[in-house]
Amino acid sequence: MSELMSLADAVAATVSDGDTVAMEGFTHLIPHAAGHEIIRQGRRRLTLVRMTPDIIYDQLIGMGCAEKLVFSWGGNPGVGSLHRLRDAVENGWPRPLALEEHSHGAMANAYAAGAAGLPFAVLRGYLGVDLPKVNPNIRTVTCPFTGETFAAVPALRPDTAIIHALKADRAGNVLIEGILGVQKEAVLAARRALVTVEQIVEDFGPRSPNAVILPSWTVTAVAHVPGGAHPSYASGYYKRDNAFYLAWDAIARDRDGFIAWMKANVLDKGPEAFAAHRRRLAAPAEERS
Amino acid sequence: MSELMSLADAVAATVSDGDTVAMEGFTHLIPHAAGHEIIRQGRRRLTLVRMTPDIIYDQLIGMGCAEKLVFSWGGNPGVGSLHRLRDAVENGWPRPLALEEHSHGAMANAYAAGAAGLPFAVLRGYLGVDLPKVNPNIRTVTCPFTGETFAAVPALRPDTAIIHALKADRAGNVLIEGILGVQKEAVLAARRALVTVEQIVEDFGPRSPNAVILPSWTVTAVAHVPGGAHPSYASGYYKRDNAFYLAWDAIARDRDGFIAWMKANVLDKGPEAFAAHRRRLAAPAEERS
Amino acid sequence: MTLAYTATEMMTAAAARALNSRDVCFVGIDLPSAACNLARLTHAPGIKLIYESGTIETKPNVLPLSIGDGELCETALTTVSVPEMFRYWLQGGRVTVGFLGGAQIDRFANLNTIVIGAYDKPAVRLPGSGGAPEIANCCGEIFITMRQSKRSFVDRLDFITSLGHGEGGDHRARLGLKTKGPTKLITDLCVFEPDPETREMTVVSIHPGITAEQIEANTGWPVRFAANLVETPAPSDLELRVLRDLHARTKRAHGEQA
Amino acid sequence: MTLAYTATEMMTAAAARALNSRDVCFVGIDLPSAACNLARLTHAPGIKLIYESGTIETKPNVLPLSIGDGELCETALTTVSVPEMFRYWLQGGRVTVGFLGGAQIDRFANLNTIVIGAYDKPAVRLPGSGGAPEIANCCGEIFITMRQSKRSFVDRLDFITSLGHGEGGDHRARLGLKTKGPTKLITDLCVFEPDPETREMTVVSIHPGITAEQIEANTGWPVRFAANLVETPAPSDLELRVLRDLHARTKRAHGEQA
Repeated sequence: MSELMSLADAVAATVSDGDTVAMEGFTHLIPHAAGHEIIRQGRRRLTLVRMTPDIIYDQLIGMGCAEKLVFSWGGNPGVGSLHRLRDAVENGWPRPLALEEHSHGAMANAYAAGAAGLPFAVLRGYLGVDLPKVNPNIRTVTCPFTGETFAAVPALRPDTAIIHALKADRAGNVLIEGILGVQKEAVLAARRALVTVEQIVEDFGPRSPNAVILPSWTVTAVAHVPGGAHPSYASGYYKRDNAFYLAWDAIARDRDGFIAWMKANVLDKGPEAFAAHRRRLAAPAEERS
Repeated sequence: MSELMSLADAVAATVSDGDTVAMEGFTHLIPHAAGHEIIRQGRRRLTLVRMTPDIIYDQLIGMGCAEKLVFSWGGNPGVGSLHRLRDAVENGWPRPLALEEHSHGAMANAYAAGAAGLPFAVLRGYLGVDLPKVNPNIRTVTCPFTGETFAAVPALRPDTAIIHALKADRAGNVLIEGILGVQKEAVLAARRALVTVEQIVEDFGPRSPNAVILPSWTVTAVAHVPGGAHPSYASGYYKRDNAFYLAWDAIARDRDGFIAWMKANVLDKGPEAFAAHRRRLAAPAEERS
Repeated sequence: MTLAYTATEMMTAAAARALNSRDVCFVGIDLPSAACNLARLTHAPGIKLIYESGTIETKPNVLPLSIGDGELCETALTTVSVPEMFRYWLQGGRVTVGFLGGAQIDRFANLNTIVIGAYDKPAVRLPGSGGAPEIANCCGEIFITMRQSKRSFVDRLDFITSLGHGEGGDHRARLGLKTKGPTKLITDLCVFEPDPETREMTVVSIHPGITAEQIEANTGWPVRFAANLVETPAPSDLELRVLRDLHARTKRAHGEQA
Repeated sequence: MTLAYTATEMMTAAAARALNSRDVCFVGIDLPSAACNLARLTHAPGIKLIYESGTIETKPNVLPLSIGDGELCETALTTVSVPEMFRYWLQGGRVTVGFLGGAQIDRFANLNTIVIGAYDKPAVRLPGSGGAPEIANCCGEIFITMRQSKRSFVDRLDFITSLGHGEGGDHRARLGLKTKGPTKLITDLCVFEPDPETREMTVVSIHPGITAEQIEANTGWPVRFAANLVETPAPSDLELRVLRDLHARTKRAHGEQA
């Protein structure tokens, strides 16, 4: 059964040095506040897993929290490169970063396999390309009926999955809505799960009988962090901070500027800072949610 | 793009002698009206696929439409045996019925594999049991990472999938809600799909952004058949006819009684007969739908 | 005073008592459904009930007549597709207790729900396996509820539909299974549990008024009795009241079919 | 009179014209998104747009800045999970046209979006593959949109991220693929299509005011020109008005980031 905790307690309870941590959210609901807390707690030697490492992992990598990245697309969406990620890969600063690189389809299938209790995922892909030459975790299986060969990748089974969701109820159940990404699979594939939420409600109330809900017994810790996805967005709560994604390019471009920004905006701040972003970018509730 | 047709035209357009046909609906939304229409059109040599062949397939088998059954549980839920299915298997009446027998997990995974464009499904199951000894389509694959062995079954790729749903809109999209079963996977795994619906609406209107919807371009034909799931139920429209499930045991017990009932209630009737069942068993709209 | 009760009520109460609030149960209809809801309405209010139709954390007010009654969906936390149920929830290892039963059982709690006689020339064709093979493989442990008779408690199964303890001993482990398999077999006469070594199902508790002779007379193999044999406590007045109210509500909702 | 237009508008219009109302498109952001929505708002109102964030049949009123903008979900028929998107919709063979681009392309339309230089000692580390490997394998056909330069149109890729026509000829078929692969390469200068035999990308249409010399000067391999070479029709006033209105709406909605 999930426990409602402060973000600091929740991260302390679920993330340790050397853990494999998957922080998911596909453009929508990226758990930035939890990423900041991991940085404040000074975690080290993490293996970071994420389909689309963007600003959240640029920050963790630039602050030296990670030793390995498992991913399928690393960039600042619509803007350009992640300078901290590139500095780590190209120059080993602040420390070398090992890469395990897949395609989106492989990552999505690997989370689904982890959630389904299988050690591997099978997919139609990787034909005629070079990734299998540089990633020994891309192998093949043969269909026992047709003899066709398919790509196989190991299931993702992170020590901890971290996601941001719209609502949790008093019982500790979590509701995800809108762009779902791989968050449900990441939580079900992980040993421990931390969920930050925009809102705690008494009860989810009237909803689709097929609403995407993570029962409290699949979640370790829930933390109430309004605005916790900023600069990503939370459908019906606040908009994506597109200006910040653009600004990040300059902030992260050189090491000193990056460190100074992280000190002022992460190390010297707490999760409550995110509430201001939510107010600033507040969106009208969506018709359909 | 799906076309709105009469049930007779829709069945004529999607089901031919010798086809492999999957009629799905897990207790909820079983497409009985479409089954009756297939019987009226005198289809033969069908391979019938269904996780839980119950009354709908007892009728098709008893009327001689089928030469093979692919299934995982065949009975009258909560009542007992399917007498027509047993008569075909035990005595070859009205004709022999070949069985390809799986578990629920294997069937569900086989539909999902078909929907996902894979020729086989992998699952953890069938360990230490006899089904693999009598079903050559239960084989194994070895995980290329752990060396563990898993069961593999062929994907289900029916010629035609037939389901009953709550609503279609004018554009031919189909909404499924409540107990979903394997209907979405069956439709996406099939070459052709026929959907009977309780209601045609202008637009689905306000709904969850993650509502379970089959786009019109995944469906071949839509037929408006109010009550078309009877004696199964349609959430928010009418209740399950539990009395009929009990009555079926006596109706189907002997061959003559069965034939007489089928003539009076199926051969000499049309889809409009189902509307009366819907009125009789009308349920108050569900709070949450 | 203590109310009189039926053998079915004794079975149901004995099964309910084996559950607790931390359990996530994969429930079948009929007796397992009654037992799980009895537990939920008495000593295990936190128990999570899952039915294979995809309903998660359902709290039915009346017992379902089918595995997919609307009541299960309407009172559930949420309802997922059947492929997701089997992949993420059952195979994903989220279920602590699964309930099974069958037409035949052997001393190692292997079950047959497929055929009496030869598979290709059946004397009696049974419904089939449903989800039993993967339930038996994937749930943390299995509770079996069956009425005893020599016809159903047999020396040798005609067909193995779901794995219990196989040939006994470490057979499950040798097959690579980490789950416990059948830990309780609850009948109308007694409760069996697997012997720690041989894994043969052994009588550990006899229901009030039942004799060892009756049990032997209704079992198709030489029955082993545990050294520390006890009497199953009779259903309490509370258990009987709650169970009978549940059945009464169910009858009112479903009419005579219930 | 005909409006003046930019090279980007020419590329966008040329890509839009290649789409029709029966297409189901797997759309990327930027130019492909503009082209697909231009087609939807002009000659292909029935076109179905899918973004990898899970949005199905989305009809955005403004262009998304990211693959997962709220606008895409709010205007979609429905939104599914990312694993379902890749399993049932892309791998399931439901997509007729996928759009790709990259940092490098070769004459057989293989693409590189992973690294310049050696993989383990990169000169430039690029973002990675995203869904490109399976998009290139699973979509009915692929349209590629890229600006031409010797830096990006290279004789030999540093790394093959997604398969075009491989080494040419029947290479895709030999790999067991039934999909067509890249059938159009639309640049700021011209349109390439694969040669029926060799599958080498061949110039079939040159944009107004562009010369063969300019194309050769910006291509890292000896360019082949089709026998029946034509001039690409300039963007029509309608295409330009609709496209500019779309960009104007997008700017109003997103401010200067658009």
